[in-house]
Amino acid sequence: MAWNAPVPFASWVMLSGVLFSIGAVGFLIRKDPIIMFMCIELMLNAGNLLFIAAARYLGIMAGQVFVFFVMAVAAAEVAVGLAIIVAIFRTKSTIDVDEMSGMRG
Amino acid sequence: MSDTLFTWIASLVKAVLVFAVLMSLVPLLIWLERKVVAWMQQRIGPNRCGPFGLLQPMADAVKLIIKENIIPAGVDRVTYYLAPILSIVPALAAFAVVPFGEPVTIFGRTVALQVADVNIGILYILALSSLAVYGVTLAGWSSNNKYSLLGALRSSAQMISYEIPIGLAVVSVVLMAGSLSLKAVVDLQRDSGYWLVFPQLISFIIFLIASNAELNRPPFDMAEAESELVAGFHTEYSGFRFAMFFMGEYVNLVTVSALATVMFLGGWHAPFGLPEIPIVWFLVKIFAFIIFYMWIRATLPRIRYDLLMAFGWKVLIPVGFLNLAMTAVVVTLAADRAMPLLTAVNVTLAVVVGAIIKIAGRRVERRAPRLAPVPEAGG
Amino acid sequence: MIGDFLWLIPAFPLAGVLVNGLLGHRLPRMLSGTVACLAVLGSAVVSVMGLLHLLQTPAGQAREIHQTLFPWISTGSFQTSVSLMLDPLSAVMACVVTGVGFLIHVYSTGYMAHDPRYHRYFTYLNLFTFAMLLLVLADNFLLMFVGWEGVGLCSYLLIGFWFQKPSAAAAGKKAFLVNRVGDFGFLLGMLFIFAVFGSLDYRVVFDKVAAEPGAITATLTAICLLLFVGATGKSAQIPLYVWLPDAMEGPTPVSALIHAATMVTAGVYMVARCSILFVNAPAALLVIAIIGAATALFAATIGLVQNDIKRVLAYSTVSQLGYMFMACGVGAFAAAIFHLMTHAFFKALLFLGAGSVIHGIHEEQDIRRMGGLMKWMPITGFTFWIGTLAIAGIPPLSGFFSKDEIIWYSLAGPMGHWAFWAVGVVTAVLTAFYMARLTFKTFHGQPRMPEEIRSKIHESPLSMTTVLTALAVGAVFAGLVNIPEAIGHRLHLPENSIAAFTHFLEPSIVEKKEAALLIANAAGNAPVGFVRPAPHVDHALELPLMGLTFVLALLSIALGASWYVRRPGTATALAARAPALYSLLLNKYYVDEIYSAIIVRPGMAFSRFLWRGVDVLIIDGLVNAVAWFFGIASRLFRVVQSGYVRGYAAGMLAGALIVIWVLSR
Amino acid sequence: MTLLPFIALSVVAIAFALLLVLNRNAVHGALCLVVNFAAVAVFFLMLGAEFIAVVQVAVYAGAIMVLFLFVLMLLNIQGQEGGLEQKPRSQILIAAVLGILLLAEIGVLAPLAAGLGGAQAAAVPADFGSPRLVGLTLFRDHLLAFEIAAFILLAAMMGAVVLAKRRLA
Repeated sequence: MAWNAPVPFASWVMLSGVLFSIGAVGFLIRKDPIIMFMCIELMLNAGNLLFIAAARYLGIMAGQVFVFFVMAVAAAEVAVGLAIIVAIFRTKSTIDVDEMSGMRG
Repeated sequence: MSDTLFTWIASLVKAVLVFAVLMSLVPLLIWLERKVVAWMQQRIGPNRCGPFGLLQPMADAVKLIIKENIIPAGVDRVTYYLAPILSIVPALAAFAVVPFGEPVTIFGRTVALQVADVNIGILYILALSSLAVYGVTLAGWSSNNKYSLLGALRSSAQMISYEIPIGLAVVSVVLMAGSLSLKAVVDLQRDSGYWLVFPQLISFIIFLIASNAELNRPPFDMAEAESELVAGFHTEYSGFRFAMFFMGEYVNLVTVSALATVMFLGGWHAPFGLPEIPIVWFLVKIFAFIIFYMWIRATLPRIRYDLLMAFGWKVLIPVGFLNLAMTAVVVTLAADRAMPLLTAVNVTLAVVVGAIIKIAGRRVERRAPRLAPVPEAGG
Repeated sequence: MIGDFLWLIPAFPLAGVLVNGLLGHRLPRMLSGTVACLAVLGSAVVSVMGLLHLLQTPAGQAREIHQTLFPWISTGSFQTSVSLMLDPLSAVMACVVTGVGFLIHVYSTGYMAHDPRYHRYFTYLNLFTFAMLLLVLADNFLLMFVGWEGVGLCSYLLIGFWFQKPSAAAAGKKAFLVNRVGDFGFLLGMLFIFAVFGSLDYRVVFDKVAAEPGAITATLTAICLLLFVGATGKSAQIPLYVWLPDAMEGPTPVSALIHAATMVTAGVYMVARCSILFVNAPAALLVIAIIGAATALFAATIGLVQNDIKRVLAYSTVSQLGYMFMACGVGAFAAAIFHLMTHAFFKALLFLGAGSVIHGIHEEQDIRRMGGLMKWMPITGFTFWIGTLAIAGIPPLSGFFSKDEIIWYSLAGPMGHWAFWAVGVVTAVLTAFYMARLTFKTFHGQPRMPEEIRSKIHESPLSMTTVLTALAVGAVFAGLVNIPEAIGHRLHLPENSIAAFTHFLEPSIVEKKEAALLIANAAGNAPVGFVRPAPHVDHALELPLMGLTFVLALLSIALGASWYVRRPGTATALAARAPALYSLLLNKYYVDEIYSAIIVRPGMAFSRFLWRGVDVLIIDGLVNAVAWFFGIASRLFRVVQSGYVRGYAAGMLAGALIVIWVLSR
Repeated sequence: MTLLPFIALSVVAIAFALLLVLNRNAVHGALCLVVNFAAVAVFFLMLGAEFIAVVQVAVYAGAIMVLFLFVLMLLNIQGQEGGLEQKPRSQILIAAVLGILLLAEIGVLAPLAAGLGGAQAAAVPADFGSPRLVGLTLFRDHLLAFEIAAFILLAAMMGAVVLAKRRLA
């Protein structure tokens, strides 16, 4: 395979899948909610990458617009999520997720 | 020589040239700032080293480079090393899309006087300016010093906040130009005969204020407020790393001035029908801006932090949105007459607001009892 | 070219709203009032320019200016733009709204001078003007609806302007709710129009109807009736008129502007605007005529015995609006608009006069405690008399021409009938009488107010009296634009000055001969057979009938003079002789009580049933049952619910893996 | 879009993603993620999505990650967590099994994606991915979704303000 051969679509799927898997596993093994949050962002990004790749390979703009929306929702999610983490830290003085297992604060 | 190769070489040459010019501007600007501020404060400024003290920055540079590089205990090494670099790179990279002259012909080929004319130039600059915050933030955090951390926190909140008004101001300009390319903005100003500072006066003022905050310059230099935070985010830095923060700051100053010139003052074109001289006019305008920023620094006292945030969110952003809405309406409804219409509206508004501020200020003065004179601070 | 500046008409008041609304509390009073007045003056000037432009357009050319500002909604088959239209009808309306509106703004600067929320008042007033102009100038139903809702909102805000008074707050709420009922009808009508015609643009809809008259009578009748429901709400017709008398809780200039001169005429304007729809649905026209006539008579009788100066005028407004709808109903749309215009002048005059009286004798509104005010307030009294004579139909004041045109067409119009004529005449007589009663009791006879007030009574400031004078001039001369043919021909006036107003309106409104034809055509297809062709009435009758109304009106004024000035006890004695009738009228036929009994109370009872019976027993019971079930179930599943986020995440990922595996097979 | 830069960048992206997961220090983790995002932005450029690429840098790297850093500094928690923590060892086991399964599934399914009709890049106009085209698609075909996104952002903003208010504690 030549180094300047075009990239097949399957490679993009693989790359995106690997990134997603790393994010997912990271979410499962870390205890710091902020890092777990970053893992979610990583997974979202993997999804975005697949969207963009599909948009390019199918020649449809919609994929890029979807990514736009994913970013908007991610921004919203981060804002609220971090605010929640800050609030929890204020009441519990810890942000270990395993400590946050009660149903009430 | 093939076209591709030529383009590559031209780009490389341009990039190196721009880098060299920017880097050599820094000592000049440091000297200029010290001189200008000194004059404004009725002092003389550096005058020992070389003619008019011109060699003073050189001496300072040598001093900084040969000084011992202190790394305090307990710093986070990777980020501590990375921070100065991160503060200078975005500033340099942003300059890549700033056009500084009409395309010229070399060896029968047209070369744009711009490192890269990408059609999303303005967005690119916004993206890079949003990266600039990392330098300050990481420097503050990695130093393991509470003053540095406070400075970094202040600075990251401030820079995120003030990016929004900048974006709003820039988007208004983009609306007028109908393109995200900076070259198109300059062309628009040439073709219409209007410098955008008039139809976009509000944007211009917002840009001036907010960019001052983005640059972390007085009166918005909360990140390094000496009287409160020792020296803020770079308290623990010394030697060449310290110098890099300085360089980043001044390169940023040039970039912002260049951006303001391109977007609002007609870029490299001559005013009032004066003869066009390549690049010279561009430099003149940039220096006008730079000296203006220095003037602000010499004149205005530092503002309180909560007031700074309140001003950004409660004044600049709403006004920016209103201006954006107005521009959008005018551009949509009367595209061909947008320039004169917006000019009329903006200039009228400026006069009215100016008058109101004048009158209100006088009234406040009359009402408020005179405060006892504050004792002079030392130094 | 005026067509490019059409947007200025609504833009001026909007700018006023922005200035006063955003900066008003910082501006000095003088400035905020001046800004509001100038804004309306600006749009008045542009409106008049537009009107002049239309007048100068030769008869052959289209007297219509369109300006599309921007596309508004464009989704699939539904396209609407924000676009304005100036044709004779909307030009007349715009001039009335901005002209009378400007005078009332000026008056308000005096009347509201001491109000603490001065700038907010002017914000609302300008917002109202903006919404009304949008309503009038819109060239599609949707934009009109925006204006329609806008005036409703402003009406609510202004009626409840003194919200610290519970009665004012309640009146505002009532107006809003009653209007909502009407608006719902209008909205349904609009949806129907879109469903049938696939568009909401006037041009498209009207052209489609005009292209094949009589093609879709049944649906059209439904549409027209629904639109009319909207009109009854906004224009205070039976059965939705109840809010208007209560609306007098607002500041008096508001009553004059909104509840006499402009907003309440929106319904009439809308019916006239859609005249082409209505003439193709004669059954709907008949309903309008009947309701209009009934409202006119009904409200006039209530007006006979009310004692609150503004309330009398309010019922008079309802009655006059009834006249206008009767005119629409019999097919004389131009006459309705003509009366709308003259009415705007004299009713605004009367209301502002009443405001001046209230202002002058320190917030007294009961005419039983007035009397003899002519001595103290000569300008107010004089102009009030002009208004009274105008509304009573005394020639050559404006009311005479417009009212007699309606009465004549109620007999001779395409849908005319002697019953309508009789109602018209009786109402005219009643109108003359109660107005005479009001005027005599207020300005003549013995002063009946307490001694200590007498010394403080004063004529109103210049800003108010000037406006009264200006409106009085209008009330005197406005009728001359439409001299009826019977008089015109008798006096040998030049041909182009006779019925000029009607001819001017012809491009916007179905002309009456054509209307007669269309109605007859539609009646042939009508599912219900009660519509008959226009009656044949001899034109020679017109002058004698006019004379009859005039003489009767004069007589009732004289009767008023004798009852309330010469022998002040007569009326009381009369009331004592028929106490049942008197209290029936005084209590406005107990309509509010009836509504309360048949709509509000059952509604409350039904709600209580829903609450106690359905909600508490059935729904809550179900919910509790479900909760009980899950209580049991959760005891089983509690093991899984560990509270460890990462455990859940692992479960989610495992589930996702299974789903992907299943889907990919 | 050739294989060499693709593989080089892929290595960078994957390496920094792994660093994020395995790193002890949250701030370093955030920086790794920024590098990962930058790599993805370059991927976007390679895929002709220049507008999205710039937005990726401005929004993710410039705003979201700065927010993360801000919160990390604000809380400034040190050494509470120790990288791959020991406590529930079973959790790591489960994660490893699930991760491997996920990778396996993707590995099996990815080649099938070629069958979807997009094995090779489609021919696209020169302005594919330009701000103009993104804007047109956004405001013409997805206007409603755009408005809803605006509402979501507004709601999130208000939620964040309410949550972060000191009174809550």
